[in-house]
Amino acid sequence: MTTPPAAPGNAEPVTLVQAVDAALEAELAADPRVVLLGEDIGRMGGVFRATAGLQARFGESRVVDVPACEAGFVGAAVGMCLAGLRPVVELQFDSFSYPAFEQIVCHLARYRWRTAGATEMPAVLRIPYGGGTHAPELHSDSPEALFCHIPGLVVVTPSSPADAYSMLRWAIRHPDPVIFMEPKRLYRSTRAALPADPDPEGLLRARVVRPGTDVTIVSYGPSVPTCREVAEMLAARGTSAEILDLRALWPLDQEAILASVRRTRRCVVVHEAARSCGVGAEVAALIAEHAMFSLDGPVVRVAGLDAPFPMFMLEDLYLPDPGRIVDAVEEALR
Amino acid sequence: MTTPPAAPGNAEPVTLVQAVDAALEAELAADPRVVLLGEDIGRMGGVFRATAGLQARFGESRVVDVPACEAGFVGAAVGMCLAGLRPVVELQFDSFSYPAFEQIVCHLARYRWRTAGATEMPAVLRIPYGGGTHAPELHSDSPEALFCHIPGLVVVTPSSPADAYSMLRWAIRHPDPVIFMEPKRLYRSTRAALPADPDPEGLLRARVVRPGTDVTIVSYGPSVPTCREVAEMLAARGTSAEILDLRALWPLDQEAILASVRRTRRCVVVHEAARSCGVGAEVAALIAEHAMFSLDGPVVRVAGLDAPFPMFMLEDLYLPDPGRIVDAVEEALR
Amino acid sequence: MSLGFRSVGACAITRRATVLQLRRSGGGVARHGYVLDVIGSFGMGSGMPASRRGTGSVAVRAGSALARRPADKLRLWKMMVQLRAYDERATLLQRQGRIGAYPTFWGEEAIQAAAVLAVGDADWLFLSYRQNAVPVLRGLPPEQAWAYFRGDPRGFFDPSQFGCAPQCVPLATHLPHAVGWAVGRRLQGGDEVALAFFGDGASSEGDAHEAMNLASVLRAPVVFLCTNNQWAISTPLSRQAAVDHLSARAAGYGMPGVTVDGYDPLAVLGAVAEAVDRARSGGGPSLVEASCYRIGPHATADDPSLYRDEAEAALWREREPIGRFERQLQEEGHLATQDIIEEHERAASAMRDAGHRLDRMPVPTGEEMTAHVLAVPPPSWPRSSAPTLATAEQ
Amino acid sequence: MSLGFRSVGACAITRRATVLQLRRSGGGVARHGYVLDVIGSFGMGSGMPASRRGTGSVAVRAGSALARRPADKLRLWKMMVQLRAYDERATLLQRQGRIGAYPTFWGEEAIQAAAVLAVGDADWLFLSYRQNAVPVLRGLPPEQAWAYFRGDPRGFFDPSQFGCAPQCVPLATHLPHAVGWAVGRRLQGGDEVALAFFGDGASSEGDAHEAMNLASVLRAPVVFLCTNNQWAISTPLSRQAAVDHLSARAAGYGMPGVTVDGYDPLAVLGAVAEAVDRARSGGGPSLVEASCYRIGPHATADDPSLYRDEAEAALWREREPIGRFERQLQEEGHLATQDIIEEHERAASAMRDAGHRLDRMPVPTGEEMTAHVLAVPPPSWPRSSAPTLATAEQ
Ligand SMILES: Cc1ncc(C[n+]2csc(CCOP(=O)(O)OP(=O)(O)O)c2C)c(N)n1
Ligand SMILES: Cc1ncc(C[n+]2csc(CCOP(=O)(O)OP(=O)(O)O)c2C)c(N)n1
Ligand SMILES: [Mg+2]
Ligand SMILES: [Mg+2]
Repeated sequence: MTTPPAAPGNAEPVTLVQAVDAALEAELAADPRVVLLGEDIGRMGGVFRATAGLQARFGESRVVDVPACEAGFVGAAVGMCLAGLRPVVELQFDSFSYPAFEQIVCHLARYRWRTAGATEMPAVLRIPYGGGTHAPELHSDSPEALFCHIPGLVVVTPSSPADAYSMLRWAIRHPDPVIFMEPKRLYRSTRAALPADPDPEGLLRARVVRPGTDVTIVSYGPSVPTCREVAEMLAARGTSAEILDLRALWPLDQEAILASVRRTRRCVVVHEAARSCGVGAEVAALIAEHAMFSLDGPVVRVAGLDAPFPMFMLEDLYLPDPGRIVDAVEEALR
Repeated sequence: MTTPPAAPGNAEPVTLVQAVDAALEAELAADPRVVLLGEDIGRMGGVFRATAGLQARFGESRVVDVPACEAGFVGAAVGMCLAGLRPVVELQFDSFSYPAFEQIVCHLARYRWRTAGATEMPAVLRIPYGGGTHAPELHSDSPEALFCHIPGLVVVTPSSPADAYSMLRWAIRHPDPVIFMEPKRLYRSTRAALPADPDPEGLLRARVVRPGTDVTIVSYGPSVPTCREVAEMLAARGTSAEILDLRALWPLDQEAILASVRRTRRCVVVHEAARSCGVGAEVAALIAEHAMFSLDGPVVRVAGLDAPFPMFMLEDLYLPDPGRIVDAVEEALR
Repeated sequence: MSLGFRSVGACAITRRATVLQLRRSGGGVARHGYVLDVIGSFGMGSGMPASRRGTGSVAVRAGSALARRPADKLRLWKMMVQLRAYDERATLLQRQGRIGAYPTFWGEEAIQAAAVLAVGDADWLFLSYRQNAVPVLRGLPPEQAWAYFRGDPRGFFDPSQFGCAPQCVPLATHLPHAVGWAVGRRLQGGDEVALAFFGDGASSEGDAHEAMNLASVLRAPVVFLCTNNQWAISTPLSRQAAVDHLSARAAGYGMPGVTVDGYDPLAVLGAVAEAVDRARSGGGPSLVEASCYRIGPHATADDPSLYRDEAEAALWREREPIGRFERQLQEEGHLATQDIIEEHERAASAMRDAGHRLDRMPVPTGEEMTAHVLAVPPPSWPRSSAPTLATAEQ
Repeated sequence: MSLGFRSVGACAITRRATVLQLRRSGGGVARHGYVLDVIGSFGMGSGMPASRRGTGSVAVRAGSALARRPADKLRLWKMMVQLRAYDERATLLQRQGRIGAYPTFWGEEAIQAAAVLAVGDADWLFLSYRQNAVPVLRGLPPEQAWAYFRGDPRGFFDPSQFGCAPQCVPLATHLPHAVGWAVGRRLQGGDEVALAFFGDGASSEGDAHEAMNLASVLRAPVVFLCTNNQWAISTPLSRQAAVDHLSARAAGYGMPGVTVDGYDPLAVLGAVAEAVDRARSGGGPSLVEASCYRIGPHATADDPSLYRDEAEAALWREREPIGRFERQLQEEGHLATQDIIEEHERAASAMRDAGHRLDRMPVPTGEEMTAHVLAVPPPSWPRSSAPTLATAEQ
């Protein structure tokens, strides 16, 4: 009924949200145990069209529209895992993961442990997150650090269509619960060809987006393109910045982070989530514990404010922008 | 019907949970807008007896037993704030804050902001937390870092009866929402006299539990007595440890932390919550950003595992114990 | 400029078996329009699945029993016209890029206006996003309501000034607020009632249940008003609940539940007024379901043709409440055609002016991101100098 | 050693007006004990507040209609005796400090045993903490169930081995699991049914609502079995809900709801079996409420005298299901006094042996804290060498 999702290996470049759709389609086709659950994901194809065409192809019992009850359907996904399925749940927006928080923390994250490994929870929770889309209140949150603090969850986020495709396919096949944070600001910002043959091993490793020698800028998801932009600006001024895209927020690719900062001896961490106890704090703490004496400058964080994500007229002031990142790099280089 | 709560200024030493009861009683008596809400807080006086005797004295409409609906009654507390009351909510155990998470994040923390400052949310959520009590599954969590990551909340935790009393009275009078984390392991571990005249200004500042010169051990809540024990052990070996009790987890007393570590040049952070993106990460990140070059050793974190709080036969292995803390201090001193 | 209203001239109701069944009351010329079938009777009727049996217990109210004084009727009508003008202007502002995505409530004016009229001045209203114009009925300048949709914190207002909680984005989460507010007022000796709007989609959320149960246990003076417009974005009622009428939930809380025709302002007014009276006099909470159909898209960004037959929506559009109420008022001799035209023009022009004022509102500053988060900001924050933004004053 | 049972010898029921009203069926000697009053009749009766009106629509089932084959009855009785022996041994183990706090279910054996008998072997049971012995009825060694209360991860088991989800600590949160499991099995071509236990306290949680609504929309084969024992720790039913019978909630989901006497095993069996049949044959979910009274404390650490009149509990203790069922089986000629004594002794001694095996279980190692958290632990974790702890084998 809608634009057919891009096929894997198709040379046609696709957007990040189309890559999500294509990954879902590929896994639905590959494994009858894969089931999608979510509000408005069926006929409508999701508010972002990330599931466009899937119910038409796979039917109402594999692409399941659910009532507005996030705890209920995340809980149902836990039950589906018990029944041997591999549910992929769409939470419509970042903030609508909060009503499902108890189910995520108490069950999704602990069921394997609670059954001494006898039960797998191969569910994926897809959460479109972050700001920059002129969205209403509570549609621009970045809750990823909350999930990183919850033992038993894997938390990942792509920053490109190719990664979105490969990482989502990987996540659906992964035996542990994966919180799959989708940077909604990047849903339609660029197009790229989908990888024919994604490397499953590498997907939990940080990716060097751009190599550099003077400073390491650690980031992920929606801030990665901004950091790349900053790297260009810095290059013009003669500073060589290495951009590291974490991809996995839990577990962190500690080796990659430490290796890079030991080389560049400077580090800036960039994300749009609130600063306190964010992923940036964990990266800085990792460095403070294991690489402090390799550094020639402070670890500087560029983050959202410790204030609610603002009404959208102000969001550009809230989001880490090139200016703030450049300032931070200067601070780190001092 | 039960033991009368200790009166303020009473020389009789009381336990931490009695101090909570006394603080609630004092505020209920002082301000008719103070209302208590919670499961089993009335006749029974709460599962920990933290509200013993209060319904008998203040009646059923000020000490309100509620059905088992954490989102519902935390939401009701938000509504009570709108009506000009000052609700104090007991969440029976740490993990039972999770069902109220959406209400806390979306409303309690944001209502003042959402009404451009016209509305105050002077609610207190009392959350008994942490392990070490041989409790059933999901009765030993330490979710404080989650709340520190949520803009709009003040997060505090006492580590002694005197602080519990003063800080709770302060929290109830504070105009912003306060997450009041009560270290349940310490509820009955010691007794102390209640301060006649608590200093409201100092309560958001870190407290030097024991001054020292060789290493700063930053901790809070249930781990503070363990750290004090460690300090004795270290003193016997000739190492002088300064113990800092944070008291406020958000906002952090940045000045106190930085001043202490700049002096001792070594730092260990101790808490029992999971390590990743915990309060320890924030403390370490603060140091990595502002005091890195004052340090002569890595910032070492002693924390819970990134694993669910274990079944209680294993909890002593999970909890930061003197041995692990001493090891960390040695690491920091290397 | 169009007159800004799309009242339906002829009473061209086709009897249809879809989503919500309406029929003429008494078989003659409809006075107050349409009353819902007694639910038990069509619940048991032809072709209804067995699972629908549960709805038999739902009480039903006939709109015709609830005539009011002409002055009240005219007031009600004017409020509806004002809401319509606001909604149509807002939709236009969105199309012109002057505000962001906007959730139209076109067709739900009867429910909103009647509810506001049914409560007292000191009673509070708890709103979902789709009741964003309700504070305007209580004095909030329309441009301030629109500022919200422009992503401007000046859209925030002081709830106590208008007796309206701010529109609530996470579904059903404001229902516990209504309960707490009502209990809180009672504790302070007040006799105020809280009225909380929510939708059919919101009814599936845990918070809706917890709030209704908590209210019933505490006998809180709350009216739960469900706008059952049959759709939650793309999700039809049949995928939201296994009952046709959400008022069937009331019995499970030991509270009265009633379903009324949401396009009949007097029916809504009567049901809500009765529930408000009961709440105020200590009779506890009630659930009123106003059945209707979401005639417009979910919001301006939504394309309903992706998921529903827009011909169905078109049929429902003919049943919209304003034209029907005007016909009725004309038949009763309270209103002339000229009055109708003038009132719509007056309302439309007031909204046009408000739109101009919106354009002249200054851009907010970055300070406002942190200014009002905490009464006592931490020492590390820059102190804000911005004053409270209670209302937009130009 | 006591025989380990406290069956009540004489049928000394006093008619009382408190919490749950019971009366003799037919006025003569009770055969199957007691049936609940038709709820509508006492709901409307003397002194009931108006808010209770809503309960009039609750269906009622008479236990007497549900006689079964003698073999089934004896099996049911033996299961109840086994549960009693487990529960009393567990209470003893707790007093002796061999396990930690323990939530006794003394008096709820009829509900648990009947439910297990009513489902098929492939059906799954979703449990709250108070059904901790239910997996034992399906083969879990009692010492493994107790290991859980000793704080030993060896108390964890493989759900698929026993068709039982692990006991769930956060109230009502396992109800959505039952729905997802049932839908998932159906999707894979199975015809299994999920049966989920929950309490009157749990019924107030949002998850209970979301699960029941979701199940009804998806027509999931789920039986929601509410043990309404009138207490949630110290909170009486009157403070938990404004209805006397939680089965009144069913109508709001378009599902059948029924209340049975939870002390009458055949009544529970009949109601649950009917609901299971309906679920299996595509008729969707049901809500069965088993009314009873929490005779014991909430858990061993609880002192109910703080919040309730224990004389009331003592009266209910006389109505406990095992003695009553034994009397009935004796009257029907299926059981002799000697059989009763022997069965209780056998069960008690099996549990005593299990207690000894518990004492011999090795202490768990620290590795088990991380061993089973993730199938793919991060590289920074020490790989665990511990095998899966599916069952405790000694
Ligand atoms: C907790 C939560 N989950 C999901 C959403 C996304 N969402 C916005 S509107 C909507 C549908 C609501 O439908 P209904 O309650 O019937 O109100 P209506 O839009 O018809 O006025 C959904 C699912 C939300 N706002 N909050
Ligand atoms: C979400 C949640 N909130 C609170 C608790 C604490 N709690 C444990 S048992 C209980 C009462 C439950 O009563 P009920 O559902 O009637 O079950 P019963 O104990 O009578 O078997 C409460 C409030 C909990 N376990 N989970
Ligand atoms: Mg709707
Ligand atoms: Mg109970």
